[in-house]
Amino acid sequence: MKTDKLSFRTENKEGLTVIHLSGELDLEVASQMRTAMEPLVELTDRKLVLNMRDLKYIDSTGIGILIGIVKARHSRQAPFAVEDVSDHIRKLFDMTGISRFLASAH
Amino acid sequence: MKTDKLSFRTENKEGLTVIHLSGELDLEVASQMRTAMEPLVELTDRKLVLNMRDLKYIDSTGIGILIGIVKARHSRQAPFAVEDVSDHIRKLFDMTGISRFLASAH
Amino acid sequence: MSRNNIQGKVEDENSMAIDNNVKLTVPALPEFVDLVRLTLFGLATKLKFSFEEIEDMKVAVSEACNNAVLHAYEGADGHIEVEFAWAEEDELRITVRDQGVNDSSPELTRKSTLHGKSIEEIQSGGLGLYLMQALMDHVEMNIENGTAVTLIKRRSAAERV
Amino acid sequence: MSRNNIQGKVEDENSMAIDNNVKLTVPALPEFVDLVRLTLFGLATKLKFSFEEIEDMKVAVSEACNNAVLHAYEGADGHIEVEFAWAEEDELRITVRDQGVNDSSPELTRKSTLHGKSIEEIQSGGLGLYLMQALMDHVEMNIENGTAVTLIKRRSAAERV
Ligand SMILES: Nc1ncnc2c1ncn2[C@@H]1O[C@H](COP(=O)(O)OP(=O)(O)O)[C@@H](O)[C@H]1O
Ligand SMILES: Nc1ncnc2c1ncn2[C@@H]1O[C@H](COP(=O)(O)OP(=O)(O)O)[C@@H](O)[C@H]1O
Repeated sequence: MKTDKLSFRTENKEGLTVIHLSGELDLEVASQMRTAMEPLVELTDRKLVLNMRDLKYIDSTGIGILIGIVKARHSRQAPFAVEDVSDHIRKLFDMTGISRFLASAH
Repeated sequence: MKTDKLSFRTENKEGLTVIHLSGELDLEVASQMRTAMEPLVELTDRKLVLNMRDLKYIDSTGIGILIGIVKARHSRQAPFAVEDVSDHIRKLFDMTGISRFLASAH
Repeated sequence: MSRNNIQGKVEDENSMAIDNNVKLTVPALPEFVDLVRLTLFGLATKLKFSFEEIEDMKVAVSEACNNAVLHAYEGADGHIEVEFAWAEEDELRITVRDQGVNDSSPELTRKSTLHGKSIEEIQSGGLGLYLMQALMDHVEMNIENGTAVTLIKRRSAAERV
Repeated sequence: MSRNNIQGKVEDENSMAIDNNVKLTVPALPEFVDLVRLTLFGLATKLKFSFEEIEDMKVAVSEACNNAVLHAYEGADGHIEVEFAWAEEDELRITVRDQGVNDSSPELTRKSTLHGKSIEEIQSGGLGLYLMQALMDHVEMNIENGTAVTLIKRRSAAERV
Protein backbone atom coordinates (compact mmCIF):
# COMPACT_ATOMS: atom_id res chain seq x y z
CA MET A 1 0.00 0.00 0.00
CA LYS A 2 1.38 3.40 -0.88
CA THR A 3 0.24 6.98 -1.11
CA ASP A 4 2.41 10.04 -1.58
CA LYS A 5 2.10 10.86 2.08
CA LEU A 6 2.60 7.67 4.09
CA SER A 7 4.00 4.40 2.82
CA PHE A 8 4.63 0.97 4.31
CA ARG A 9 7.28 -1.62 3.51
CA THR A 10 7.04 -5.05 5.09
CA GLU A 11 10.09 -7.06 6.11
CA ASN A 12 9.45 -10.63 7.21
CA LYS A 13 12.03 -12.16 9.50
CA GLU A 14 12.11 -15.31 11.59
CA GLY A 15 9.25 -14.87 14.10
CA LEU A 16 9.12 -11.16 13.42
CA THR A 17 7.34 -8.75 11.10
CA VAL A 18 8.94 -5.31 10.69
CA ILE A 19 6.85 -2.59 9.10
CA HIS A 20 8.93 0.31 7.82
CA LEU A 21 6.88 3.50 7.87
CA SER A 22 7.89 6.42 5.73
CA GLY A 23 6.37 9.84 5.29
CA GLU A 24 3.91 11.62 7.53
CA LEU A 25 1.43 9.96 9.87
CA ASP A 26 -1.27 12.55 10.43
CA LEU A 27 -5.06 12.88 10.42
CA GLU A 28 -5.25 12.63 6.62
CA VAL A 29 -3.77 9.13 6.57
CA ALA A 30 -5.03 7.87 9.93
CA SER A 31 -7.67 5.53 8.53
CA GLN A 32 -5.22 4.21 5.93
CA MET A 33 -2.78 3.43 8.76
CA ARG A 34 -5.47 1.70 10.83
CA THR A 35 -6.55 -0.40 7.83
CA ALA A 36 -2.97 -1.44 7.12
CA MET A 37 -2.29 -2.41 10.74
CA GLU A 38 -5.49 -4.34 11.42
CA PRO A 39 -4.47 -7.69 9.89
CA LEU A 40 -0.92 -7.40 11.22
CA VAL A 41 -2.16 -7.01 14.79
CA GLU A 42 -3.80 -10.44 14.49
CA LEU A 43 -0.54 -12.24 13.66
CA THR A 44 -0.08 -13.23 17.27
CA ASP A 45 2.62 -15.85 16.68
CA ARG A 46 5.05 -13.20 15.46
CA LYS A 47 6.52 -10.15 17.10
CA LEU A 48 5.32 -6.92 15.44
CA VAL A 49 7.77 -4.03 15.04
CA LEU A 50 7.23 -0.58 13.55
CA ASN A 51 10.42 0.90 12.15
CA MET A 52 10.26 4.71 12.28
CA ARG A 53 13.54 5.66 10.66
CA ASP A 54 11.82 7.37 7.72
CA LEU A 55 8.80 8.68 9.59
CA LYS A 56 9.03 12.44 9.25
CA TYR A 57 5.98 13.48 11.24
CA ILE A 58 3.60 12.14 13.86
CA ASP A 59 1.13 13.83 16.19
CA SER A 60 -1.53 12.76 18.70
CA THR A 61 -3.51 11.14 15.88
CA GLY A 62 -0.65 8.73 15.22
CA ILE A 63 0.07 8.27 18.92
CA GLY A 64 -3.61 7.36 19.35
CA ILE A 65 -3.22 4.67 16.70
CA LEU A 66 -0.14 3.33 18.50
CA ILE A 67 -2.13 3.19 21.76
CA GLY A 68 -4.73 1.10 19.92
CA ILE A 69 -2.05 -1.30 18.69
CA VAL A 70 -0.42 -1.50 22.15
CA LYS A 71 -3.77 -2.46 23.72
CA ALA A 72 -4.73 -4.91 20.97
CA ARG A 73 -1.37 -6.69 21.12
CA HIS A 74 -1.45 -6.74 24.94
CA SER A 75 -4.91 -8.31 25.06
CA ARG A 76 -3.70 -10.92 22.53
CA GLN A 77 -0.54 -11.43 24.61
CA ALA A 78 1.54 -10.75 21.53
CA PRO A 79 4.71 -8.64 21.50
CA PHE A 80 4.90 -5.19 19.89
CA ALA A 81 7.70 -2.62 19.69
CA VAL A 82 8.95 0.39 17.79
CA GLU A 83 12.52 0.98 16.60
CA ASP A 84 14.73 3.67 15.01
CA VAL A 85 12.75 6.49 16.58
CA SER A 86 14.10 10.00 15.89
CA ASP A 87 14.89 12.35 18.77
CA HIS A 88 11.89 14.54 18.01
CA ILE A 89 9.41 11.67 17.92
CA ARG A 90 11.04 10.13 21.01
CA LYS A 91 10.38 13.43 22.78
CA LEU A 92 6.68 13.26 21.86
CA PHE A 93 6.51 9.65 23.07
CA ASP A 94 8.16 10.59 26.37
CA MET A 95 5.95 13.66 26.88
CA THR A 96 2.72 11.77 26.37
CA GLY A 97 3.91 8.77 28.37
CA ILE A 98 3.47 6.17 25.64
CA SER A 99 7.20 5.28 25.68
CA ARG A 100 6.70 2.83 28.56
CA PHE A 101 4.42 0.73 26.37
CA LEU A 102 6.66 0.65 23.31
CA ALA A 103 9.22 -1.93 24.41
CA SER A 104 12.49 -1.50 22.56
CA ALA A 105 12.65 -3.85 19.61
CA HIS A 106 15.73 -5.93 20.20
CA MET B 1 29.03 36.34 -0.41
CA LYS B 2 26.34 34.04 0.82
CA THR B 3 22.80 34.22 2.12
CA ASP B 4 20.43 31.32 2.63
CA LYS B 5 18.57 32.23 -0.51
CA LEU B 6 21.09 33.02 -3.23
CA SER B 7 24.77 32.23 -3.20
CA PHE B 8 27.68 32.82 -5.54
CA ARG B 9 30.81 30.79 -6.15
CA THR B 10 33.56 32.24 -8.32
CA GLU B 11 35.68 30.08 -10.61
CA ASN B 12 38.65 31.83 -12.25
CA LYS B 13 39.89 30.32 -15.46
CA GLU B 14 42.30 31.52 -18.16
CA GLY B 15 40.64 34.66 -19.58
CA LEU B 16 37.31 33.70 -18.07
CA THR B 17 35.38 34.24 -14.83
CA VAL B 18 32.56 31.79 -14.14
CA ILE B 19 30.06 32.73 -11.43
CA HIS B 20 28.07 29.75 -10.18
CA LEU B 21 24.69 30.91 -8.93
CA SER B 22 22.73 28.74 -6.57
CA GLY B 23 19.37 29.22 -4.94
CA GLU B 24 16.60 31.61 -5.90
CA LEU B 25 17.07 34.89 -7.75
CA ASP B 26 13.98 36.94 -6.91
CA LEU B 27 13.01 40.41 -5.73
CA GLU B 28 14.28 39.77 -2.21
CA VAL B 29 17.87 39.22 -3.37
CA ALA B 30 17.87 41.50 -6.43
CA SER B 31 20.01 44.24 -4.90
CA GLN B 32 22.40 41.67 -3.49
CA MET B 33 22.79 40.21 -6.99
CA ARG B 34 23.36 43.64 -8.54
CA THR B 35 25.99 44.48 -5.92
CA ALA B 36 27.81 41.22 -6.52
CA MET B 37 27.82 41.64 -10.31
CA GLU B 38 28.88 45.29 -10.47
CA PRO B 39 32.65 44.81 -10.08
CA LEU B 40 32.61 41.69 -12.27
CA VAL B 41 31.01 43.59 -15.14
CA GLU B 42 34.04 45.92 -15.15
CA LEU B 43 36.56 43.12 -15.74
CA THR B 44 36.54 43.75 -19.46
CA ASP B 45 39.65 41.74 -20.29
CA ARG B 46 37.93 38.51 -19.26
CA LYS B 47 34.85 36.75 -20.51
CA LEU B 48 32.07 36.69 -17.87
CA VAL B 49 29.90 33.58 -17.57
CA LEU B 50 26.98 32.89 -15.23
CA ASN B 51 26.55 29.19 -14.52
CA MET B 52 22.89 28.45 -13.72
CA ARG B 53 23.04 24.75 -12.94
CA ASP B 54 21.97 25.26 -9.32
CA LEU B 55 19.67 28.22 -9.89
CA LYS B 56 16.24 27.00 -8.79
CA TYR B 57 14.15 30.07 -9.53
CA ILE B 58 14.26 33.24 -11.59
CA ASP B 59 11.54 35.68 -12.66
CA SER B 60 11.37 39.03 -14.46
CA THR B 61 13.35 40.64 -11.63
CA GLY B 62 16.32 38.39 -12.40
CA ILE B 63 15.83 38.70 -16.16
CA GLY B 64 15.90 42.48 -15.70
CA ILE B 65 19.26 42.16 -13.94
CA LEU B 66 20.57 40.01 -16.81
CA ILE B 67 19.43 42.68 -19.30
CA GLY B 68 21.45 45.22 -17.34
CA ILE B 69 24.54 42.98 -17.49
CA VAL B 70 24.03 42.31 -21.22
CA LYS B 71 23.89 46.05 -21.95
CA ALA B 72 26.81 46.94 -19.68
CA ARG B 73 29.04 44.24 -21.19
CA HIS B 74 28.01 45.21 -24.72
CA SER B 75 28.83 48.89 -24.21
CA ARG B 76 32.22 47.82 -22.80
CA GLN B 77 32.68 45.45 -25.75
CA ALA B 78 33.28 42.59 -23.32
CA PRO B 79 31.85 39.10 -23.73
CA PHE B 80 29.08 37.69 -21.49
CA ALA B 81 27.22 34.38 -21.53
CA VAL B 82 25.15 32.01 -19.45
CA GLU B 83 25.56 28.23 -19.24
CA ASP B 84 23.88 25.12 -17.79
CA VAL B 85 20.41 26.66 -18.02
CA SER B 86 17.55 24.36 -16.96
CA ASP B 87 14.65 23.69 -19.33
CA HIS B 88 12.27 25.79 -17.28
CA ILE B 89 14.57 28.81 -17.13
CA ARG B 90 15.43 28.38 -20.83
CA LYS B 91 11.69 28.60 -21.53
CA LEU B 92 11.45 31.91 -19.65
CA PHE B 93 14.49 33.24 -21.54
CA ASP B 94 12.96 32.22 -24.88
CA MET B 95 9.53 33.66 -24.02
CA THR B 96 10.87 37.05 -23.04
CA GLY B 97 13.36 37.13 -25.93
CA ILE B 98 16.49 37.54 -23.84
CA SER B 99 17.99 34.27 -25.16
CA ARG B 100 19.40 36.00 -28.24
CA PHE B 101 21.58 38.18 -26.03
CA LEU B 102 22.94 35.38 -23.85
CA ALA B 103 25.51 33.86 -26.20
CA SER B 104 26.18 30.27 -25.28
CA ALA B 105 29.25 30.03 -23.12
CA HIS B 106 31.62 27.83 -25.06
CA MET C 1 -24.03 15.43 5.32
CA SER C 2 -21.76 16.61 2.55
CA ARG C 3 -18.03 17.27 2.69
CA ASN C 4 -15.93 19.14 0.23
CA ASN C 5 -13.17 16.97 -1.01
CA ILE C 6 -9.85 18.26 -2.25
CA GLN C 7 -10.58 16.94 -5.74
CA GLY C 8 -13.48 19.31 -6.24
CA LYS C 9 -16.85 20.48 -5.13
CA VAL C 10 -19.54 18.14 -3.88
CA GLU C 11 -23.18 19.08 -4.23
CA ASP C 12 -25.93 17.73 -2.06
CA GLU C 13 -29.67 18.31 -2.01
CA ASN C 14 -29.64 21.08 0.57
CA SER C 15 -26.67 23.27 -0.18
CA MET C 16 -25.34 25.11 -3.19
CA ALA C 17 -22.05 23.87 -4.51
CA ILE C 18 -19.25 26.04 -3.19
CA ASP C 19 -15.74 26.48 -4.43
CA ASN C 20 -12.87 25.09 -2.47
CA ASN C 21 -10.45 27.79 -1.55
CA VAL C 22 -7.29 28.58 0.34
CA LYS C 23 -6.26 32.13 1.20
CA LEU C 24 -2.88 33.50 2.20
CA THR C 25 -2.23 37.06 3.34
CA VAL C 26 1.34 38.35 3.70
CA PRO C 27 2.96 41.76 4.19
CA ALA C 28 3.70 43.47 0.86
CA LEU C 29 7.47 43.04 1.24
CA PRO C 30 10.00 41.27 -1.01
CA GLU C 31 10.89 38.68 1.62
CA PHE C 32 7.37 37.20 1.73
CA VAL C 33 6.91 36.41 -1.94
CA ASP C 34 8.66 33.07 -1.57
CA LEU C 35 6.14 32.11 1.13
CA VAL C 36 3.41 32.57 -1.48
CA ARG C 37 5.36 30.27 -3.82
CA LEU C 38 5.73 27.66 -1.07
CA THR C 39 1.99 27.57 -0.37
CA LEU C 40 1.22 27.47 -4.10
CA PHE C 41 3.62 24.55 -4.47
CA GLY C 42 1.99 22.61 -1.61
CA LEU C 43 -1.52 23.16 -2.91
CA ALA C 44 -0.83 22.59 -6.62
CA THR C 45 0.99 19.35 -5.76
CA LYS C 46 -2.14 18.17 -3.92
CA LEU C 47 -4.22 19.07 -6.97
CA LYS C 48 -1.84 16.97 -9.08
CA PHE C 49 -0.57 19.69 -11.38
CA SER C 50 2.64 18.68 -13.16
CA PHE C 51 6.06 19.93 -12.12
CA GLU C 52 6.24 22.22 -15.16
CA GLU C 53 2.77 23.65 -14.61
CA ILE C 54 3.69 24.40 -11.00
CA GLU C 55 6.91 26.14 -12.06
CA ASP C 56 4.91 28.27 -14.53
CA MET C 57 2.40 29.23 -11.85
CA LYS C 58 5.16 30.06 -9.37
CA VAL C 59 6.61 32.64 -11.75
CA ALA C 60 3.24 34.14 -12.76
CA VAL C 61 2.05 34.47 -9.16
CA SER C 62 5.39 35.93 -8.07
CA GLU C 63 5.16 38.52 -10.86
CA ALA C 64 1.76 39.62 -9.56
CA CYS C 65 3.11 39.75 -5.99
CA ASN C 66 6.25 41.63 -7.06
CA ASN C 67 4.02 44.28 -8.67
CA ALA C 68 2.02 44.64 -5.47
CA VAL C 69 5.27 44.96 -3.49
CA LEU C 70 6.85 47.45 -5.89
CA HIS C 71 3.99 49.59 -7.18
CA ALA C 72 0.92 49.39 -4.93
CA TYR C 73 1.81 50.98 -1.63
CA GLU C 74 4.41 53.60 -2.56
CA GLY C 75 6.58 52.74 0.42
CA ALA C 76 3.80 52.53 3.01
CA ASP C 77 2.88 49.32 4.82
CA GLY C 78 0.35 47.06 3.16
CA HIS C 79 -0.64 43.46 2.61
CA ILE C 80 -1.06 41.12 -0.33
CA GLU C 81 -3.92 38.62 -0.29
CA VAL C 82 -3.58 35.55 -2.48
CA GLU C 83 -6.67 33.43 -2.97
CA PHE C 84 -6.48 29.98 -4.53
CA ALA C 85 -9.84 28.62 -5.69
CA TRP C 86 -10.87 25.51 -7.58
CA ALA C 87 -14.34 24.22 -8.34
CA GLU C 88 -13.36 21.64 -10.93
CA GLU C 89 -10.38 19.49 -10.17
CA ASP C 90 -8.45 20.58 -13.25
CA GLU C 91 -8.54 24.38 -13.03
CA LEU C 92 -6.85 26.55 -10.43
CA ARG C 93 -7.83 30.21 -10.18
CA ILE C 94 -5.39 32.40 -8.26
CA THR C 95 -6.25 35.98 -7.35
CA VAL C 96 -3.56 38.35 -6.07
CA ARG C 97 -5.05 41.42 -4.39
CA ASP C 98 -3.66 44.57 -2.86
CA GLN C 99 -5.33 47.73 -1.52
CA GLY C 100 -2.84 50.08 -3.10
CA VAL C 101 -2.78 52.70 -5.83
CA ASN C 102 -2.70 51.70 -9.51
CA ASP C 103 -2.57 54.36 -12.22
CA SER C 104 -2.12 51.93 -15.10
CA SER C 105 -4.84 50.72 -17.44
CA PRO C 106 -6.64 47.48 -16.57
CA GLU C 107 -6.88 46.58 -20.27
CA LEU C 108 -4.35 43.88 -20.76
CA THR C 109 -3.13 44.37 -24.28
CA ARG C 110 -0.47 41.87 -25.25
CA LYS C 111 2.66 43.23 -23.62
CA SER C 112 5.94 43.72 -25.48
CA THR C 113 9.06 41.64 -25.02
CA LEU C 114 12.66 41.83 -26.16
CA HIS C 115 11.86 40.04 -29.43
CA GLY C 116 12.85 42.02 -32.54
CA LYS C 117 14.70 44.68 -30.55
CA SER C 118 18.37 45.59 -30.79
CA ILE C 119 20.66 45.45 -27.79
CA GLU C 120 20.54 49.26 -27.59
CA GLU C 121 16.74 49.27 -27.47
CA ILE C 122 16.14 46.66 -24.75
CA GLN C 123 15.42 47.82 -21.21
CA SER C 124 15.02 46.16 -17.82
CA GLY C 125 11.44 46.07 -16.59
CA GLY C 126 7.99 45.75 -18.03
CA LEU C 127 8.10 41.95 -18.48
CA GLY C 128 5.91 40.99 -15.52
CA LEU C 129 2.49 41.22 -17.12
CA TYR C 130 3.82 39.62 -20.29
CA LEU C 131 5.10 36.59 -18.36
CA MET C 132 1.81 36.20 -16.48
CA GLN C 133 -0.01 36.08 -19.81
CA ALA C 134 2.49 33.74 -21.42
CA LEU C 135 2.60 31.29 -18.50
CA MET C 136 -1.09 31.10 -17.55
CA ASP C 137 -4.18 30.15 -19.55
CA HIS C 138 -6.04 33.30 -18.63
CA VAL C 139 -5.16 36.60 -16.90
CA GLU C 140 -7.45 39.38 -15.75
CA MET C 141 -6.65 42.63 -13.97
CA ASN C 142 -9.23 44.56 -12.01
CA ILE C 143 -8.46 47.98 -10.56
CA GLU C 144 -10.85 49.09 -7.84
CA ASN C 145 -9.74 49.95 -4.32
CA GLY C 146 -6.43 48.41 -5.27
CA THR C 147 -5.44 45.83 -7.82
CA ALA C 148 -6.76 42.29 -8.23
CA VAL C 149 -4.96 40.09 -10.74
CA THR C 150 -6.69 36.79 -11.51
CA LEU C 151 -4.53 34.03 -12.95
CA ILE C 152 -6.08 30.81 -14.26
CA LYS C 153 -4.23 27.60 -15.02
CA ARG C 154 -5.77 24.41 -16.40
CA ARG C 155 -4.17 21.10 -15.66
CA SER C 156 -3.04 19.36 -18.83
CA ALA C 157 -5.10 16.32 -19.88
CA ALA C 158 -2.13 14.02 -19.50
CA GLU C 159 -1.94 14.83 -15.81
CA ARG C 160 -5.54 14.02 -15.03
CA VAL C 161 -6.07 10.95 -12.92
CA MET D 1 8.78 56.35 5.07
CA SER D 2 8.87 53.31 7.28
CA ARG D 3 8.85 49.69 6.23
CA ASN D 4 8.14 46.70 8.34
CA ASN D 5 11.01 44.32 8.17
CA ILE D 6 10.69 40.59 8.67
CA GLN D 7 12.85 40.79 11.79
CA GLY D 8 10.32 42.84 13.67
CA LYS D 9 8.29 46.00 13.88
CA VAL D 10 9.65 49.39 12.97
CA GLU D 11 8.21 52.49 14.51
CA ASP D 12 8.34 55.93 12.94
CA GLU D 13 7.10 59.32 14.09
CA ASN D 14 3.79 59.17 12.30
CA SER D 15 2.47 55.66 12.67
CA MET D 16 1.89 53.29 15.54
CA ALA D 17 4.01 50.18 15.49
CA ILE D 18 2.01 47.35 14.00
CA ASP D 19 2.56 43.65 14.22
CA ASN D 20 3.82 41.76 11.25
CA ASN D 21 1.44 39.01 10.33
CA VAL D 22 0.73 36.27 7.85
CA LYS D 23 -2.69 34.64 7.58
CA LEU D 24 -3.66 31.35 5.99
CA THR D 25 -7.23 30.11 5.57
CA VAL D 26 -7.90 26.51 4.51
CA PRO D 27 -10.98 24.25 4.36
CA ALA D 28 -11.50 22.38 7.65
CA LEU D 29 -10.53 19.02 6.12
CA PRO D 30 -7.77 16.57 7.07
CA GLU D 31 -5.93 16.97 3.76
CA PHE D 32 -5.20 20.67 4.34
CA VAL D 33 -3.48 20.46 7.70
CA ASP D 34 -0.13 19.72 6.07
CA LEU D 35 -0.45 22.96 4.08
CA VAL D 36 -0.60 24.81 7.40
CA ARG D 37 2.57 23.00 8.47
CA LEU D 38 4.30 23.93 5.22
CA THR D 39 3.51 27.63 5.63
CA LEU D 40 4.55 27.52 9.29
CA PHE D 41 7.83 25.90 8.27
CA GLY D 42 8.53 28.56 5.64
CA LEU D 43 7.78 31.43 7.98
CA ALA D 44 9.51 30.07 11.10
CA THR D 45 12.63 29.38 9.03
CA LYS D 46 12.64 33.03 7.94
CA LEU D 47 12.32 34.06 11.59
CA LYS D 48 15.33 31.85 12.36
CA PHE D 49 13.65 29.47 14.78
CA SER D 50 15.68 26.29 15.28
CA PHE D 51 14.80 23.00 13.63
CA GLU D 52 13.57 21.58 16.93
CA GLU D 53 11.45 24.62 17.75
CA ILE D 54 9.87 24.39 14.30
CA GLU D 55 9.10 20.68 14.77
CA ASP D 56 7.47 21.48 18.12
CA MET D 57 5.33 24.21 16.58
CA LYS D 58 4.34 21.97 13.67
CA VAL D 59 2.86 19.43 16.06
CA ALA D 60 1.13 21.99 18.30
CA VAL D 61 -0.43 23.86 15.37
CA SER D 62 -1.52 20.60 13.76
CA GLU D 63 -3.20 19.54 17.01
CA ALA D 64 -5.22 22.77 17.02
CA CYS D 65 -6.12 22.28 13.35
CA ASN D 66 -7.03 18.61 13.88
CA ASN D 67 -9.45 19.69 16.61
CA ALA D 68 -11.09 22.22 14.29
CA VAL D 69 -11.37 19.54 11.59
CA LEU D 70 -12.74 16.88 13.94
CA HIS D 71 -14.88 18.75 16.44
CA ALA D 72 -15.89 22.20 15.19
CA TYR D 73 -18.18 21.73 12.23
CA GLU D 74 -19.91 18.43 12.95
CA GLY D 75 -19.57 17.28 9.36
CA ALA D 76 -20.61 20.53 7.70
CA ASP D 77 -18.28 22.61 5.54
CA GLY D 78 -16.13 25.18 7.27
CA HIS D 79 -12.75 26.87 7.26
CA ILE D 80 -9.77 27.17 9.58
CA GLU D 81 -7.93 30.48 9.78
CA VAL D 82 -4.37 30.41 11.02
CA GLU D 83 -2.78 33.73 11.88
CA PHE D 84 0.95 34.05 12.48
CA ALA D 85 1.96 37.29 14.19
CA TRP D 86 5.26 38.57 15.53
CA ALA D 87 6.06 41.98 16.94
CA GLU D 88 9.40 41.11 18.46
CA GLU D 89 11.73 39.02 16.39
CA ASP D 90 11.94 36.23 18.94
CA GLU D 91 8.30 35.43 19.66
CA LEU D 92 5.81 33.90 17.27
CA ARG D 93 2.12 33.98 18.17
CA ILE D 94 -0.05 31.57 16.19
CA THR D 95 -3.84 31.70 16.42
CA VAL D 96 -5.96 28.88 15.00
CA ARG D 97 -9.59 29.92 14.57
CA ASP D 98 -12.76 28.18 13.47
CA GLN D 99 -16.40 29.29 13.43
CA GLY D 100 -17.74 26.00 14.73
CA VAL D 101 -19.39 24.68 17.86
CA ASN D 102 -17.40 24.00 21.02
CA ASP D 103 -19.07 22.60 24.13
CA SER D 104 -15.88 22.13 26.12
CA SER D 105 -14.53 24.44 28.78
CA PRO D 106 -12.04 27.12 27.75
CA GLU D 107 -10.19 26.74 31.06
CA LEU D 108 -7.04 24.93 30.18
CA THR D 109 -6.28 22.88 33.22
CA ARG D 110 -3.17 20.78 32.79
CA LYS D 111 -4.36 17.84 30.72
CA SER D 112 -3.71 14.24 31.61
CA THR D 113 -1.36 11.90 29.81
CA LEU D 114 -0.56 8.20 29.88
CA HIS D 115 1.93 8.67 32.72
CA GLY D 116 1.14 6.55 35.79
CA LYS D 117 -1.61 4.59 34.03
CA SER D 118 -1.74 0.87 33.42
CA ILE D 119 -2.08 -0.59 29.94
CA GLU D 120 -5.74 -1.36 30.67
CA GLU D 121 -6.45 2.26 31.62
CA ILE D 122 -4.87 4.05 28.68
CA GLN D 123 -7.12 5.27 25.86
CA SER D 124 -6.62 6.81 22.44
CA GLY D 125 -7.52 10.48 22.28
CA GLY D 126 -7.40 13.49 24.53
CA LEU D 127 -3.69 14.21 24.04
CA GLY D 128 -4.04 17.16 21.68
CA LEU D 129 -4.39 19.99 24.20
CA TYR D 130 -1.75 18.38 26.40
CA LEU D 131 0.77 18.37 23.55
CA MET D 132 0.01 22.00 22.65
CA GLN D 133 0.75 22.98 26.26
CA ALA D 134 3.88 20.84 26.48
CA LEU D 135 5.36 22.01 23.18
CA MET D 136 4.59 25.73 23.30
CA ASP D 137 5.52 28.43 25.82
CA HIS D 138 1.95 29.61 26.23
CA VAL D 139 -1.48 28.35 25.14
CA GLU D 140 -4.84 30.07 25.37
CA MET D 141 -8.25 28.93 24.24
CA ASN D 142 -11.09 31.35 23.59
CA ILE D 143 -14.60 30.09 22.81
CA GLU D 144 -16.84 32.71 21.19
CA ASN D 145 -18.46 32.27 17.79
CA GLY D 146 -16.16 29.29 17.40
CA THR D 147 -12.83 28.42 18.90
CA ALA D 148 -9.61 30.42 18.84
CA VAL D 149 -6.50 28.71 20.15
CA THR D 150 -3.48 30.98 20.60
CA LEU D 151 -0.09 29.30 20.68
CA ILE D 152 3.03 31.25 21.59
CA LYS D 153 6.61 30.13 21.04
CA ARG D 154 9.73 32.05 22.01
CA ARG D 155 12.91 31.53 20.11
CA SER D 156 15.66 30.19 22.34
CA ALA D 157 18.46 32.62 23.20
CA ALA D 158 21.04 30.46 21.49
CA GLU D 159 19.28 30.91 18.17
CA ARG D 160 19.20 34.67 18.26
CA VAL D 161 21.41 36.44 15.74
N1 LIG E 1 -0.46 45.79 -8.16
C1 LIG E 1 -0.14 46.91 -8.85
N2 LIG E 1 -0.28 48.14 -8.26
C2 LIG E 1 0.03 49.26 -8.94
N3 LIG E 1 0.49 49.29 -10.22
C3 LIG E 1 0.64 48.11 -10.85
C4 LIG E 1 0.35 46.87 -10.21
N4 LIG E 1 0.58 45.88 -11.10
C5 LIG E 1 1.03 46.45 -12.22
N5 LIG E 1 1.07 47.80 -12.08
C6 LIG E 1 1.51 48.77 -13.11
O1 LIG E 1 1.65 48.09 -14.36
C7 LIG E 1 2.99 48.28 -14.88
C8 LIG E 1 3.45 47.08 -15.69
O2 LIG E 1 3.76 45.99 -14.86
P1 LIG E 1 4.76 44.85 -15.31
O3 LIG E 1 4.45 44.41 -16.71
O4 LIG E 1 4.73 43.76 -14.31
O5 LIG E 1 6.20 45.53 -15.39
P2 LIG E 1 7.08 46.23 -14.25
O6 LIG E 1 6.52 45.86 -12.91
O7 LIG E 1 8.44 45.67 -14.48
O8 LIG E 1 7.00 47.71 -14.56
C9 LIG E 1 3.84 48.63 -13.68
O9 LIG E 1 4.97 49.35 -14.00
C10 LIG E 1 2.85 49.41 -12.81
O10 LIG E 1 2.80 50.75 -13.21
N1 LIG F 1 -11.81 23.64 17.74
C1 LIG F 1 -12.62 22.93 18.56
N2 LIG F 1 -13.96 22.90 18.32
C2 LIG F 1 -14.76 22.16 19.13
N3 LIG F 1 -14.33 21.44 20.18
C3 LIG F 1 -13.02 21.43 20.47
C4 LIG F 1 -12.09 22.17 19.68
N4 LIG F 1 -10.87 21.99 20.20
C5 LIG F 1 -11.00 21.18 21.25
N5 LIG F 1 -12.31 20.83 21.44
C6 LIG F 1 -12.84 19.96 22.52
O1 LIG F 1 -11.80 19.70 23.45
C7 LIG F 1 -11.60 18.29 23.60
C8 LIG F 1 -10.16 17.95 23.95
O2 LIG F 1 -9.30 18.13 22.83
P1 LIG F 1 -7.92 17.34 22.72
O3 LIG F 1 -7.18 17.43 24.00
O4 LIG F 1 -7.19 17.89 21.53
O5 LIG F 1 -8.27 15.83 22.51
P2 LIG F 1 -9.10 15.07 21.37
O6 LIG F 1 -9.24 15.98 20.21
O7 LIG F 1 -8.27 13.88 21.07
O8 LIG F 1 -10.41 14.73 22.02
C9 LIG F 1 -12.11 17.68 22.32
O9 LIG F 1 -12.50 16.35 22.47
C10 LIG F 1 -13.27 18.61 21.98
O10 LIG F 1 -14.43 18.24 22.67
